[in-house]
Amino acid sequence: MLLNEGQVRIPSGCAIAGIINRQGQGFGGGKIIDCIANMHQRSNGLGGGFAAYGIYPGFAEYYALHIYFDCKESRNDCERYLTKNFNIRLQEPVPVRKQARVNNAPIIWRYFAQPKEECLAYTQLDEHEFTARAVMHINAAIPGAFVASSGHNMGAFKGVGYPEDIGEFFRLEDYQAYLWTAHGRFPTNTPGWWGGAHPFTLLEWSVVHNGEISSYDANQRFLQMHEYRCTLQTDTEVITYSFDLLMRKERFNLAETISVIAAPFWSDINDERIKRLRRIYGGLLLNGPFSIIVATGNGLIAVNDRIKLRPLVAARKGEFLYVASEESAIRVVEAHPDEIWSPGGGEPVIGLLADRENLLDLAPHNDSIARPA
Amino acid sequence: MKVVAWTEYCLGCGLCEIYCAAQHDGYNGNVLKIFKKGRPMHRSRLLKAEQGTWLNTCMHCTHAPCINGCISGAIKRDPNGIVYVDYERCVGCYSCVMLCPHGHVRPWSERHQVLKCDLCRDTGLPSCVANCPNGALQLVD
Amino acid sequence: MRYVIIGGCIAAMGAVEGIRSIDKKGSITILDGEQRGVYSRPLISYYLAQPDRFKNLAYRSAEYLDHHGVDVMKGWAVQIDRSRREVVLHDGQIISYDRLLIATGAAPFIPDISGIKAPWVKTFYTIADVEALDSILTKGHNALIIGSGLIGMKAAESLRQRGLNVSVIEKERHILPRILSPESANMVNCLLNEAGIKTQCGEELTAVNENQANFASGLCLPVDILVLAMGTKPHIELAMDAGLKVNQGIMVDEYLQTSDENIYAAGDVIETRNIITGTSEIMALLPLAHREGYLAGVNMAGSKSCAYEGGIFMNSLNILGISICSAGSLPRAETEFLVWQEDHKYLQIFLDGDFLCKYIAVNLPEVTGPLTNTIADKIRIEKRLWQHFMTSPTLSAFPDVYWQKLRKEANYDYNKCS
Amino acid sequence: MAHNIMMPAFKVQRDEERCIRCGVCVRQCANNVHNLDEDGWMWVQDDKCVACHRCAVLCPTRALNIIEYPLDFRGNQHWTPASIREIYAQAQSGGVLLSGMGNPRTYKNYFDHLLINASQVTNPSIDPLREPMEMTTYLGNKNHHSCGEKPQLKLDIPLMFSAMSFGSVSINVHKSLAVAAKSLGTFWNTGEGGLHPDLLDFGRGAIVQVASGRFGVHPDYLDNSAAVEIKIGQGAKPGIGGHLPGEKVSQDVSLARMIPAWSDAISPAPHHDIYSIEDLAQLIETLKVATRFEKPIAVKVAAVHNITAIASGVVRAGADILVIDGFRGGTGAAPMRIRDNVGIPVEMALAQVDSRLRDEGIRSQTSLVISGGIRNSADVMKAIALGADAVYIATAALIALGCHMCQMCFTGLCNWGIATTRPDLTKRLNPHLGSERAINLLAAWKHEMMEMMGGMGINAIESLRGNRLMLRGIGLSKEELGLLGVKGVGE
Repeated sequence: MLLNEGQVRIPSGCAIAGIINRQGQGFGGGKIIDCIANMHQRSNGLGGGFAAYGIYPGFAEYYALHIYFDCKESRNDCERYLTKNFNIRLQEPVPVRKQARVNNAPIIWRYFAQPKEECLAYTQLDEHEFTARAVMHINAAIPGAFVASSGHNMGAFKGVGYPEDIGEFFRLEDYQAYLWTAHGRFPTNTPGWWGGAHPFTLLEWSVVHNGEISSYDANQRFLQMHEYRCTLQTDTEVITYSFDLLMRKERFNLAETISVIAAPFWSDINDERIKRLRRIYGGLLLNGPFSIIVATGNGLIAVNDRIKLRPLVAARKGEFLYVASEESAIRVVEAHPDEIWSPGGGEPVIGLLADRENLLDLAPHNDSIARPA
Repeated sequence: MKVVAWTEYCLGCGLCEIYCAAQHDGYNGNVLKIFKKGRPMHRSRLLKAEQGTWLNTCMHCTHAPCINGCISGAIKRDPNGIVYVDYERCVGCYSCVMLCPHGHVRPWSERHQVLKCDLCRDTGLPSCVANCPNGALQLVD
Repeated sequence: MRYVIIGGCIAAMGAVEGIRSIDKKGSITILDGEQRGVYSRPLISYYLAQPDRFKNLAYRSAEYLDHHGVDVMKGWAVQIDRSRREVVLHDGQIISYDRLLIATGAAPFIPDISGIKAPWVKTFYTIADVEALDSILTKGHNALIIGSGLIGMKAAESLRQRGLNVSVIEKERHILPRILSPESANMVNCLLNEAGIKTQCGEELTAVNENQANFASGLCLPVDILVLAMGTKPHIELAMDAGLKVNQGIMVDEYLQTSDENIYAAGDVIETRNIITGTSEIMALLPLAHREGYLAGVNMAGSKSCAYEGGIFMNSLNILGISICSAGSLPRAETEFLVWQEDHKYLQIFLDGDFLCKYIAVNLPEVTGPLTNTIADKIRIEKRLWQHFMTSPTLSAFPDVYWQKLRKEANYDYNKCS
Repeated sequence: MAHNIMMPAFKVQRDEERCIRCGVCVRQCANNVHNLDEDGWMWVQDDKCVACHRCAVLCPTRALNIIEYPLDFRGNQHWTPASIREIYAQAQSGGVLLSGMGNPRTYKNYFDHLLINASQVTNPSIDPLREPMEMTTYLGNKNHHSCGEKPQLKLDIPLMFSAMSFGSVSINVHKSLAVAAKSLGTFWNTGEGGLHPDLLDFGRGAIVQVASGRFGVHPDYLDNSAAVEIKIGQGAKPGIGGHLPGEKVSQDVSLARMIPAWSDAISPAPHHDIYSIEDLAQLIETLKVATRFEKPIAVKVAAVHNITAIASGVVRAGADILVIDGFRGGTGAAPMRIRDNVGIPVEMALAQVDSRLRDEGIRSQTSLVISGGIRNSADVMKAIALGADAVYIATAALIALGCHMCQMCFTGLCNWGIATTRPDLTKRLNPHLGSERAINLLAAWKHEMMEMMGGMGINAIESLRGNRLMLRGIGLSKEELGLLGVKGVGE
């Protein structure tokens, strides 16, 4: 019998796409659906999904939890846990439309919530860490419940099916987001599970990814030491946690983070600090073929593995930045970009909102690593 | 070109002499044949002195005393600088033996001629070098 | 530059090689007085013994001469005109030179006694001599060799090989007087007798009659062929006539230059320094002739840069399987020596303090190379080491200091070798 | 003592058709097995033969063969010929049985029960001939909060030459390995016998050992090194010390070890200043201070039953590099009973220790190096995938230098010039050739490792480290799979 995500490691090939308006102007989901639909053959109908940023401006200060339930009992269990730990401003089903090619959908709800003060005080965690741990608890310990996304003012919409059908199912044309990413999946040994579709998210992070990471076990065992439990056994999860560890916890900037996950060759590293980073975080080097788009509320970054074994194309038109697995996927929505290029291995394409400097606007850099004078 | 012998790595096993003998006189390195059917006459000799053992071999000197002292012009230098004996001409006067500072040229008494290293010039890498088990012999320019 | 060499033997060949090591273009002319091409005199005994096998006595091949651009002219020089730098040949031809080398060698000494001109009295020095001997010898006849030097012994050997009854007569007290010591001569004498060569010492030839040779002691010996091997004398007449400085041989400086700056001399015709005794003497030896020729050639072609330090006496001869090697000289009459003897092998070394000055090796040629070189290079080796060596004279037992010196001179780096 | 009732272990067969009486075998056998008398009569003393193969290898006519002595005992599964012979030997000598090299018994070899993965269509394999393939690895404390200050060893290939002391092996072994290590961009280990003055230039490429005997340890020795290794235990003889017999303590050895010549060199079983883990912490700190915190400090322990707890303690005591030596690890001399019955396989120890250190969150404070019976590049790959940072080899290196595994190292009569200090035998190992052979071996392994990594779709060694998904176990019980942390084939 085939096992689901979380029970077995599932490699998959994929299509990815991302669009950002750097001025933060929202636009409907139609564009990203057209984009990903154009790469229909890169998926096999076993998974599709989107991440949208800026869709809940009215609840911007709340963690927006998109949660999938197998059944009513799971929802009850989960809500009991949530109400114990969070103040919930609003809870409602995510609106969907019936779609002939999308079947076996779980019960899909969203919750706008904030950790309870007393819980934070009791655990002595900051609210991000508290929420992240809560998400991991739900995924690991509450049967039949799965948190699809958990960031502020953003959401993940994913399921089993071709991405364009999933987009229609979730009525994405009704949402206005300044940043969309999309994923079409070609897994090779899963029956297809809604929770296992991509994007993979944690808090504000969302990741879409194409490829199979050969270093998976080395990466996940490294992350284990930093208390990440890779329950889904997918590459995307590992990538997300790597970004989370490096940027949120260790507070490295984008360039430093990229120099870890797509490290330059030893022979090309001149900077002692980057050498040191590679020595320490060698376990996080993502080896093997991949192209990924990592997004937060601040923008997106797209990057290839260091020897560019997977496709990635980027284009710019005015305030819009497009990235996708194929050039045609960009041309279909923007026939005449100002600039279009194929980034090299390990060379990131960065699209941040005009007023942001980092993917995560957080406290100063990690200074536990000595910097050269 | 010449073979240099390194006392510090010479084991004294004597394989150089054995292969030297087998390489010449048409035996093409067939050790068994020359020892069972032929008369093994090696050119270079393994010496055992205070400082250890080493193969006493020809330096193919630039001003080779053996060439200059040869009464019949039998000792010659080939275009590669290899000093060899022309057995058509050697009469076995042993002047070369008397003149070789290395004591390398030796009498071949049964033929009334002399034996000396010709660097296996017909067969490539000198047999002693090729068969030294410890790299104690090296061919140098 | 035009080089002319009078004489076409070993020194001439050395000179060609010496000249060509510097001057690849200049013309070289060899005046071959014997008109037999460039051949090696020591080979004549082998020619006599086995005329078929040793027909070709060439010291260097025709291709070799051609390759070195040497023009061999048949003819002998009768006069050197130093002022015009010209050589006059026997047929009146005149050859001009820029540099001249006199390498006229020597000729057999013939005593002035009665009957010496008889047709069966021969010398043994040139191809012509061999041909003359060959034409008269008959197996089973009696051959008398007068003189037991190198030439006499080789003549004896070849005649013996041709089946004649051979006796060697020496006027000194033992055979090979300039090479052997009385002790070693005794041994060699026995070996020679075993090999079928009779010897007689202390006899001086006084007259030669029909089928009979008479000696000072009254001894009379029957004889069919008599070979004179009583030594040689250098061909110095040409140099004397030209007014060059001459003693017993032509006098040259350390650059082999005669008293005329354009004329050099080398080989058996010159006087050389014996580096053991320090005296100037005639050292008619093939290896020295070659070396002198070579150095003269280098000095003729270039600046006078290669000094000749002199030579040592050295001889190696094989007589009917008996190998005799000797080198060096005795600086004093009474010189300390060590002897080793086993079966038919014999080694005698003479020590002058910590220096080896002479050795005599009979049937032991293997160790003679390093011994010769020890003498020539004046390598100091302590007496106790010699004593050790003489307990079993093999190359392995040769004093280590000698090998170390050779090794040091070679000085290779293992890593830089192949 | 009466007549020895033990028959020879080996039989030397001489093909008389082929023997040419050249005497090479006579001259080459330090055990005097071969004799050629003045009549040209060749005779052999089988009982002296140790099957080192020197004579057979050098015989120019291949006239020699050595076989196990064919005299059979009556078949008995319990009283094997070996066990009977051991009793004969002890009854004759009254002594402890000694042996060289590692545990030769038939215990399960876990390396041989692990298979390596390769990429197929879902991801591409990488061609090492066309794409860069990084083998560089760093050893040392990589704790992310302190790395800036902690010294590291840079290895261009995740392989080092393991500790073999001068005295137990010849100076030419040290020279060969020192030159090879330098050329390969890795390190060699002096072992506990100090550093020979000829090799001072190679000190910077050496991991110098401090063992219970403290042989040759002085400030310059520590300074002139790449790293310092404290040897607590050795895989071949856990729990016991060492004994270099006086006859191997030549003038040179005495100089390097700083002990009188021709006297026995005894390494005590424990370090007499380490009677508990905190004493080790003090020694580590002492060595760090002595080397001005410029060099990583390694601690080498034998793989034994409670290795995880020991490893955890050693890491927490401040070791920058933890070396675990398995029971296949070689030695110059070990009591046979210890060698054959004490210790555990290094594969198991490694898997357990790696997991334990990760569970404790201290894996990054130390680099894990394993040693003991690594035979080929696949073993190296498997070790790294199980969690090792690098691997030490010694026996494999000696075999590359000519060792024929006769296991008689303790006699000092090594015919291959390896485990000896006799000058005439030592010269049989030409360090120029030795280093070339060691370099060739590791270069070959490196190529193979690159191919295997490329097959896995990995182009940097750090992505293989602890990547146990790249392994599958074959012929292992569920329990063994669990202990190794790998899945079974087909899973």
